[in-house]
Amino acid sequence: MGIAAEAIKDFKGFNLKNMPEVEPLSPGHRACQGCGEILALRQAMKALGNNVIVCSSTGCMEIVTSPFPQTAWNVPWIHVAFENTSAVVAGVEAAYKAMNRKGIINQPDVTFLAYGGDGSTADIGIQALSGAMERGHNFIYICLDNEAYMNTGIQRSSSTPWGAATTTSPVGKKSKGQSTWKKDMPGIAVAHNIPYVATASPAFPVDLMNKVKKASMIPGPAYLHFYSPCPTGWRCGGEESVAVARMAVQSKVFPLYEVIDGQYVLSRKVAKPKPVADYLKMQRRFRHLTETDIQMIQERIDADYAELLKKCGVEA
Amino acid sequence: MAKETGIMSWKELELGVAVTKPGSAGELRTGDWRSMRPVTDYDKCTKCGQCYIFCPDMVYKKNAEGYYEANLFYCKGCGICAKECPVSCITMVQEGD
Amino acid sequence: MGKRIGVEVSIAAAEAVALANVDVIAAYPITPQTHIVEHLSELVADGHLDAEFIPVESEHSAMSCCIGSSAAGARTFTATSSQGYALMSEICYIASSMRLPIVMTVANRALSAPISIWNDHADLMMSRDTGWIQTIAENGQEVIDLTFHAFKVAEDHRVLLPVQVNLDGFTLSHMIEPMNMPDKAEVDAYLPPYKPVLRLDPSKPVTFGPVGMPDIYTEAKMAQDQALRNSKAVIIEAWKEFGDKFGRYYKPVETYKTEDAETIIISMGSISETAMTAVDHLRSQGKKVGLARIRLWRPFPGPELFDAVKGAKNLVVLDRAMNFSGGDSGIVAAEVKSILFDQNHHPNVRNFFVGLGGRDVTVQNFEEMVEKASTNGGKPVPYEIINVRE
Amino acid sequence: MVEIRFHGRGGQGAVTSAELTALAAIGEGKFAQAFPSFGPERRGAPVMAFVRVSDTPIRTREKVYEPNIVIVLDPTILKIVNVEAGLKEGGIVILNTTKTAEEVRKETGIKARLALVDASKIAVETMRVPITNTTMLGALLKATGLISMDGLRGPIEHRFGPIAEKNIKACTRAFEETVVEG
Repeated sequence: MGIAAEAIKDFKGFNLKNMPEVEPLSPGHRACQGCGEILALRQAMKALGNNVIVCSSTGCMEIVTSPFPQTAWNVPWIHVAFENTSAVVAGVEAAYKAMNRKGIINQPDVTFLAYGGDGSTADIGIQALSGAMERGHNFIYICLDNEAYMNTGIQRSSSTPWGAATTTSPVGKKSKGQSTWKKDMPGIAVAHNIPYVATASPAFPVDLMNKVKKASMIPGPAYLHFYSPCPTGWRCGGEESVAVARMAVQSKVFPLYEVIDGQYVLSRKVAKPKPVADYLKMQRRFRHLTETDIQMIQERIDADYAELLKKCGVEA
Repeated sequence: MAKETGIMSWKELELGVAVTKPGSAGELRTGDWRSMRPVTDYDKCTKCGQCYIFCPDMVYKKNAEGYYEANLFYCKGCGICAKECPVSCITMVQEGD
Repeated sequence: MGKRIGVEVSIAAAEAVALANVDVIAAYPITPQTHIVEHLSELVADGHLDAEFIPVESEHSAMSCCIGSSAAGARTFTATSSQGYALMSEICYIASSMRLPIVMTVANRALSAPISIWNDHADLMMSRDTGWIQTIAENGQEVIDLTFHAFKVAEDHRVLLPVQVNLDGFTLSHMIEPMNMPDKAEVDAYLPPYKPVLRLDPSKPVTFGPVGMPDIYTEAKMAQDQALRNSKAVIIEAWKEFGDKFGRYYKPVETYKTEDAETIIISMGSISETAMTAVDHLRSQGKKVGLARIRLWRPFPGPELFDAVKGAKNLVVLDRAMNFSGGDSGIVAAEVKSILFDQNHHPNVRNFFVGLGGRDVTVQNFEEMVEKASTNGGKPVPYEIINVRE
Repeated sequence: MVEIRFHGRGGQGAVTSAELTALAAIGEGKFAQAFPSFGPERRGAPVMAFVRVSDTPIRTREKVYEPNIVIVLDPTILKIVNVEAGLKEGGIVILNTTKTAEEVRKETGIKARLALVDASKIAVETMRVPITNTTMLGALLKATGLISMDGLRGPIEHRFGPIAEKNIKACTRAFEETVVEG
């Protein structure tokens, strides 16, 4: 049994009827109405509880939780810059390791969490993240993927899906929006041979919280990729956040899986997948796409999902 | 009061402008953002907890009988709870003047 | 008492950091700083130093790790140089703004392009306004002593700012020379364990690095500026205590034969020793020449420097980094002229750029500069680059 | 103050020679500096290293332009570098060579006093490697008396650990075999 499997073998899991009451992230934060990103972060924090140190990259989740003189954080939290949160958390983790060993403190059970958006994770911060994962620090990294730079006004990132309109991948006579396919960040994390990688969605809160809790129990780096709907940037109603997130899973656009000690495990098989078109039409960032475009996306999604099923050893 | 509003002398700042009162954002009435407000029909409610776990603003809290009550001090009126409620017991109603 | 050792100055710097019982080191190799972090990693590997050595993937991450570590409450060190400093500089501003007592050794080196691994003060001058306390060593002994002093000052609750100890790359970092390395007990008596005021601790949650809107940013910068200004008294006090304990006394500005000097050279770093030899030589010819050396660069010791040079008719001000202001003065000269203006004092100031990108600075160069300064009749002239080929 | 310039090829130990010389002097209570010529040279390229030794504190950071002593670790260097450049009046050039003083003068035009030793042979025979750094220090001892064998022992032991004895042996043998012009 690998170290991750060993660490989580007795884990029981959360259930909806009996959620922990703890809210390390307090209300009063300034996220948009219906923000799916802070919803995912809130669920994650509930799973982690209070014995945690949080390192935030620059982004929506930093700006909406920390305007001076208030903080929405009930746990220690630090923001330094955009691209370096993985390095900051590495420093915090190393400091705790050294100070515990030297008897300066006696706090061996603290969890170290770093989070950033998709721009922070897949673009500007990928080097620091890669370094921290490669060095094996004991931390959890959460990518809150809302598929563009939302904090600065909806610019494209390498995690923006093909065809999405953003302010720097606009639709025009010669453009259909984003011209590249979404970067496979979880795949990049897996390539670092870390003990735990998982994808999760706030539309499936128990699954998300279980994965966060497991990540905290496993020694070494854990990478979690959260689908984080942004009604403002995706141009859908605030009340739609959870529905879009659910549809993303049901249409195979955002499959839920874990990679435990390098072994892929499908979290839920999409038995009767909804058409990708149903997902796309919920968001006005895709409204310019033609049927041919959508068909091409559907084929790509089908192929990626088939590949994932193969990795998970599940029959199509 | 100065410390709550942030209008303060440089001499009053904590080291590096740190904030030493955890969760102090809880003082902010984000309910002011709302134009629609959720109303729960407890006759229909099954205490399933979906409204609680899907609320981005930690508005819902379980009461003594197990029902989830909305704290409108924070509710921004996004309507996720109404949309997600499996028995449609929450409705969004227009805020009055 | 310590013991007399002969060792490369970079190795001595690392040994001093180890004697300071540092908890976390995060560093990336860059010439000519590399030997410092190599030796620290050896000390950790051999069990001589109980610390976490984080071999980060960039200098940007080195400083970021240091911020995390220092904010967590650990005594934290890194070292860098040149391009490495340029890469981490974004985060250096944040370290001082967050009031984190990180100590960093900078083996000073020129900036690209063309790429030059050799010594000048381009990185020091680039970093001068990052809010860090900055001291500059003249020799290996000072590198050791300033390292202990750096931790002492940085962690003082009246200061709580990061400190950068500068040493000339190669000309000092790669020099083998005799030094006195203090005993562990002596260092422990001078440098108490670090006690953070605020730290990342789940039992007492603090939010570090919040958003500062326009109604507080000005106050934040005022508080930071005051902290740097107030640090000078503590810096001087810590040098006094160091002298009383170790017998080596330091000041923000060091003078050599300035009492009756008509011409005073103002310099920084290890070339000051060459300057002293030039002073001796010129004195033997009956020329009244002296030297003022800036050891504390930030906070800038304006009054101390003025006191040191106010008696001279001619000032030879050395700049060791090319700055592209389009004006008539290098950075050091501009600082010096600013003090003189404030004091309504008008000596003849000659500004020379020397030792760029490892160009050797010789005794003869100093003699030429002194000669030029004392014979141009006091009329203002723009800076001059020494030894530049036409 | 005595100033020394070492010539060698990258990887041959010119820098180590310079370091050991300074360390020996410091160990004997003197003041000394040792530093390489800070270039991008890699293994095989001609390199230099410098040493200053003095009874009083050394207060200069200039490069060494006018050495009292020049030491050449590799005989082939003589063909490509003017090793006598800047040598002070009365200075000495210490060479690793199989040749006689006359042959050397004829081939290189060196006018200064010479000290000669076949260091490569000694190094190979004693240590099985043609690395002449410690060997040439034996020649330095013999030719100048600037440092002592006792003073060198500590730095060599510290530097070479288990192979220190072989190095000391090579050094001692070079001391014996070096021919110094009167």
